[in-house]
Amino acid sequence: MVLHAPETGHSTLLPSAEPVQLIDEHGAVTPHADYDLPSEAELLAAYRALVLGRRFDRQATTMVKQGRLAVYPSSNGQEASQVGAVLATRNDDWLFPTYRDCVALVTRGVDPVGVLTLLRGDWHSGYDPYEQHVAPQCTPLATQSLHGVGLAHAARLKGEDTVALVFIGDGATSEGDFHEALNFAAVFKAPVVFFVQNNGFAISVPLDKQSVAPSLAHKAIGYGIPGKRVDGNDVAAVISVVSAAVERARAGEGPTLIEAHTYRIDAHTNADDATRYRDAHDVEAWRGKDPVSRIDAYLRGTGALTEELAAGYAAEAEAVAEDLRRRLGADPVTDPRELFHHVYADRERLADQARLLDEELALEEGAGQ
Amino acid sequence: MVLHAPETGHSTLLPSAEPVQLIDEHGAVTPHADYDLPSEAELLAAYRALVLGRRFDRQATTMVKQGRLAVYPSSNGQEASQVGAVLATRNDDWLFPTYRDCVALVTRGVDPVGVLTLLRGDWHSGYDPYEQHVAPQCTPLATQSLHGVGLAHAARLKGEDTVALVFIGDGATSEGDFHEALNFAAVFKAPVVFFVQNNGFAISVPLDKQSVAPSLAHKAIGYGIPGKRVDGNDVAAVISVVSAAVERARAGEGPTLIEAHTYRIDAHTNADDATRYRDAHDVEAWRGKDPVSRIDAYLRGTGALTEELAAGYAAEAEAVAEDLRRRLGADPVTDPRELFHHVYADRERLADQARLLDEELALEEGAGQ
Amino acid sequence: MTTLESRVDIPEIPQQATTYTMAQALTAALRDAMAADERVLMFGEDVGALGGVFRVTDGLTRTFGENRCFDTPLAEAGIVGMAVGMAMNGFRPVVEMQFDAFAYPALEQIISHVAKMRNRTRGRVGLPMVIRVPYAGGIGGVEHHCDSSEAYFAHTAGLTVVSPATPADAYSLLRESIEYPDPVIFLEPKRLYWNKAELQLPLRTEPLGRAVIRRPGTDVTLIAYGPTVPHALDAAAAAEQEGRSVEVIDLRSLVPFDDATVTASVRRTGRAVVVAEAAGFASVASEVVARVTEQCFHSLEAPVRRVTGFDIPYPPPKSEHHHLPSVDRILDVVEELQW
Amino acid sequence: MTTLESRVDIPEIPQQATTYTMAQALTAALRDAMAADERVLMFGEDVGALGGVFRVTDGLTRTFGENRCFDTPLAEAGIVGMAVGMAMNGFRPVVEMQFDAFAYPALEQIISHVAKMRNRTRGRVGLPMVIRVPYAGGIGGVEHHCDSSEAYFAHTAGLTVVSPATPADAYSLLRESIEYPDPVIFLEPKRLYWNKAELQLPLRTEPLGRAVIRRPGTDVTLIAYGPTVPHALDAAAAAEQEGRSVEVIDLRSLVPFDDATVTASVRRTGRAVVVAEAAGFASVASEVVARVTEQCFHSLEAPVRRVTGFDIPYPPPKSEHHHLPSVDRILDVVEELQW
Ligand SMILES: Cc1ncc(C[n+]2csc(CCOP(=O)(O)OP(=O)(O)O)c2C)c(N)n1
Ligand SMILES: Cc1ncc(C[n+]2csc(CCOP(=O)(O)OP(=O)(O)O)c2C)c(N)n1
Ligand SMILES: [Mg+2]
Ligand SMILES: [Mg+2]
Repeated sequence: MVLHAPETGHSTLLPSAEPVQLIDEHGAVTPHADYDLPSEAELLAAYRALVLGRRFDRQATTMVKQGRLAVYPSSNGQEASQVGAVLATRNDDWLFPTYRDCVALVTRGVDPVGVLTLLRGDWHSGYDPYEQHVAPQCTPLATQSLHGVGLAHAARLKGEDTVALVFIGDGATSEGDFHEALNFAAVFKAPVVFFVQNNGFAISVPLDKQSVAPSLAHKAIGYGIPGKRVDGNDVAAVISVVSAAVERARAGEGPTLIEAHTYRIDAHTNADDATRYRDAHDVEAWRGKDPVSRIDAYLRGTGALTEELAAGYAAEAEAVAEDLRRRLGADPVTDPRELFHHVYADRERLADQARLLDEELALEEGAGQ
Repeated sequence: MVLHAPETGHSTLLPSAEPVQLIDEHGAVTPHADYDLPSEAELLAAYRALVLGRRFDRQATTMVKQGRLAVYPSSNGQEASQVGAVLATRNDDWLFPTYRDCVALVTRGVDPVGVLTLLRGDWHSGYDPYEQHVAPQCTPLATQSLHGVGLAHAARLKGEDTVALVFIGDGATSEGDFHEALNFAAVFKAPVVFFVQNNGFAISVPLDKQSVAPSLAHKAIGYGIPGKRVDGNDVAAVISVVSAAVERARAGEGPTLIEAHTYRIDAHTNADDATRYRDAHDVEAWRGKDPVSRIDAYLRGTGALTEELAAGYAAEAEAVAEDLRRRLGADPVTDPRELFHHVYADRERLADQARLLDEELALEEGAGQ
Repeated sequence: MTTLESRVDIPEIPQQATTYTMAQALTAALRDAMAADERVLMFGEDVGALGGVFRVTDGLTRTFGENRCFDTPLAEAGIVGMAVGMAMNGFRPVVEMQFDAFAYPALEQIISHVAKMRNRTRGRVGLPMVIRVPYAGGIGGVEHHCDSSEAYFAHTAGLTVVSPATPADAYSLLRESIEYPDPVIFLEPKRLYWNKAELQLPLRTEPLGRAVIRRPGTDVTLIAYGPTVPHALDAAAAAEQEGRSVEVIDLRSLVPFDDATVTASVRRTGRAVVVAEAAGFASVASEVVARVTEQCFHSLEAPVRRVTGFDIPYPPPKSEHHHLPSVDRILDVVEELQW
Repeated sequence: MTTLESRVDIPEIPQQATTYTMAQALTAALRDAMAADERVLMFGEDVGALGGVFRVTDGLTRTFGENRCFDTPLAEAGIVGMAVGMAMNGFRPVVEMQFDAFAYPALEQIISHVAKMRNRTRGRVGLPMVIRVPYAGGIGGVEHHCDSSEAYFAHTAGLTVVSPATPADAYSLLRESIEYPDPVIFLEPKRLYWNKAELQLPLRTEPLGRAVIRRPGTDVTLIAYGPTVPHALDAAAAAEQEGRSVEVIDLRSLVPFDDATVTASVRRTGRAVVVAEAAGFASVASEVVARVTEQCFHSLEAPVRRVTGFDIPYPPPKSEHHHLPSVDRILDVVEELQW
């Protein structure tokens, strides 16, 4: 029987039975055969990013309650996944985030107000994707995973060693586009890392109604690529596992699928009522696995995190929050004429319709004077 | 780490390293630990269906050359897959075929002219799906797999033990709908068997440009369902492997993904030029694995297939061909007014437009007299 | 246990008139339809425990069980494709697409199968199913949550496309859509979900396929549907102040299109303006202009005009009011009708 | 090896006039575009070794290598989504959807991303890409191979939609589409693939966005595009026999729409008929009727009429001629224009 697909070495494509963990929920090191603990400097940087990310997230949550944002999907509980994954990339690697990944973007260095522009509602995206190499946050689920594949394959054709890091949720793995993206990436050996934040829910739908696979990472072998599982609340493990996948991609060895096991502590968004579909006990259990406190405990234990350093990070975080309050608190200045500016490169194409709005605005302004 | 998906027993979801084979290309039995050889009666029935199916396929191929069909996608080389899969089902199990599966339909007992109506071009489908429990042959790739899941889940809700057998090609496994169908079937534990005829090509695209997975059956574990591989040119193995999956589904244990390794001997359709993308040598190699000759050899070896029986089947096959020549050779009678009859249950809805055509036809008929 | 036997007996007795929002009227319609016919099922994303992001399916799983109202994995083609198979096998599925733009992954299933199954099978397989789509804007939603997608469906032969503008019609049209022998795209104007009316349920309004004159008038006909009906009515009221008698038609059903009602009105008034929220190009509004003009040409005092969304992607929340047809914009166009 | 450096030097020198079918003209356009700009890539199903089921990509892989013209796995959303990412990263991808109906799996990517990327990103990310779609019928194709899908695209703000009717336009419009800064849906009328013309390549015809008068006339304007242009011309020739002077406009570009050319013509002739193969309801033809009427109302002697496909799924091969706009049907409608 002649087969068309390679037959060998595929047992290495299956994920481990347990997610990789390097630091447990109490801050103790849990050594792993395949993955080293990141350096102290890396972990300190991760700690700082977690503190900043969490403060950012809390501030955004406050501001959506104040009506300053149209909607906010919180990252609370998922900060280690987002921070760890971003810190595993180079700044010229591309991120393909969803609406949920605001902390990832802040970690990459996108201006927090730019990150929240979509959710404030003055424009669909608030930053230049080429500046920090971050695609616009994506709402239609799983669609961005294909863009990541295309961008990564393009980089390879250009001889660049850029990697694309695709963020996606557990629910979105059910969409057809996710399947097509994994397969295209595998066939083209595109330098992509698919990073699934399995936070247990797609809005109200729990994972066991989404998939009955042994794990989401088990999907990888169906595309001939490695699947990995990581404790998504352990920033050290996330950095290590994602770094290995990114370097593998960079070296031309193709894509990896990573499932980060984490939990969304808040409701889906401020508009959601999570009590309808989940138990307060579950949330409490996950609070015990908090992604910030364990690395805090670990770094204080090694002595790397001094009171002084911690205070410095806290102050930085307060500054981020303060800046958000100020800049996001101000009403955005929008120009309705801009509605016609970016539909086509050639603005003349909508000139007639733009004129109608112009006339109305002129009348209004006239009336206002 | 609390996980949401079941953790146990998933190694049984992976397919075997080699496709299941029960009779080799020379007609010798190759015993298998997990699968028994079907009974002699079953194998004789399979042999008969293969002979009929092949004759049907050859006749259709002739008739497309004569311009009696608009197009014909041949099953030549894949008869054992189609015949074996159908014979593994009960007559009230539903088939969800593609354009390629004409031999499967003939085996189920659909009138051969009904099977070819789509390809002759007098209507989109030529048989009543409810009569033989066969969905209309499907052209948009992979879409029918979801219909199979829905029908099967519906049967289960009604308390019926019907199973849906979804036919699909290797190429079509790349479509998003295939992924969604596998996942829905798995989550709902729907009684579906997904039967992939991996014939090595999607038109001109070889499998290694379609997937780099160890095998297509390896996709199953990503949905938490068993994946199986079978020698698709060995009708005995196909019957055994599909039967086991059908019975598993019937017993309420959920779906199975089966990959049948086979080969399309003819071009994609009569309109295709296969010399552009594959080697004559490869075709020759596969001719050596012919699905009919091996079971012929085996049954003659056991003495079950006598000259007399063989002659009887051959005569039956000639009768099928003769009937096709006669009925398909006649020009179909079509009524253009029918274009408006089935768009909606309420024919009044298109009455105005139908009237326009009526008037034209009346004029033509008037002119014709 | 089989669903088809587990009929839940919720008697359909007329109740006291009660205040219903449009969303609640839809819930009531689903509940009554499921009680009346055990073949009716409801499924989609978050329609079970959560009751839908707009709470339209609230309580259905509790009342009818997990087999009759259930959550699916997150995949719209999957939801619609599964509904096709269930409809083939005797059920009458109602599925929810969570928001307008999230029905797009299902477009292949809708265009190539839902719309065509009866025709492909020469009348042998009908698909009684309803695809509910909360659509259009005006609620401050971010991108992909406010699309007016009706043109894609209305252009596709084989589909029936309706959109209620009142709680009563929401109830009645949904009941009728569920009973309809062919697939119905049921477009729910999100913005009107919280509009209220006193209803005595069950009720039936005019049949599917019929347009309704919501306000009679003699000078000009405003033709609206779904989210723009209230605007048209407001514009008519404002115009009255200025001495214009404006007739307002609520189409209710885009496909089939009620030519008789629309044409009779425009022949009487001699002027017409179509008001729709979708981008105007190659839209349902274009169709209305085209067919009204074809049929009423010699009665027209002025060209039939359109007030629609601009030909741009739906704007961000802070700017949507500049895009949406407003009362002023309608009045301006009415004034331009060469009086 | 990097693609962007591996520029293939095929000089673009004017050649002797040669006979080209439309399909060959498209191949030449792709070849010349790939030679001229190393950022141009071609990919899709069967476009490599096979050269496409219509042979439009014949020889491209041979000439430019596997990195510049390649087969993908069989998934249309995948193809289009991948093209989005490649366009974001400096390439100018051209992708082929094998047949009209097989672009439907990509509709979500097209509507939610391809059409909107520039706008979503406030002008920062443009997507110079072309989606080639062989479309429409008349070739005896079975179901799903003959759809006229232009309305779905034309209604979607952010897309540019063109369709050539001659080999020269096929070449020129495709070159221009590839050079265009925004995504273009390039609709190729399958039926005209084998139509021939003498061409001296490279050539450029009228710019994208411009409609062209293919035959001047004074009594009535026929407005057609893509597959119906030859019918309109045949009808015009036949009408001449009967003393009617018929002007024929080939739209070439559906979006943007060339109001100036169309309006000037209809103002002159006072009568117009739109001829299109797609189902008429909420179609591009509806739009043409609507805007011509809006803009030419007082010049019109009769309502603008449509000759389109019926509002039915595309018929089986043996019946398609009853569905397609025929010369007779066009002439009948012309006769009804209240002369
Ligand atoms: C194609 C599509 N369908 C539906 C939605 C509506 N929706 C937004 S978020 C969401 C749940 C996503 O769950 P998951 O992928 O697990 O991500 P999470 O929100 O948990 O981060 C849904 C259904 C959407 N955005 N896109
Ligand atoms: C959605 C869709 N895309 C493209 C096509 C065109 N097409 C028809 S058959 C085919 C190849 C299918 O290959 P495979 O699934 O392996 O089945 P096989 O023909 O080999 O039996 C293609 C691309 C289609 N029918 N549907
Ligand atoms: Mg989730
Ligand atoms: Mg194949």
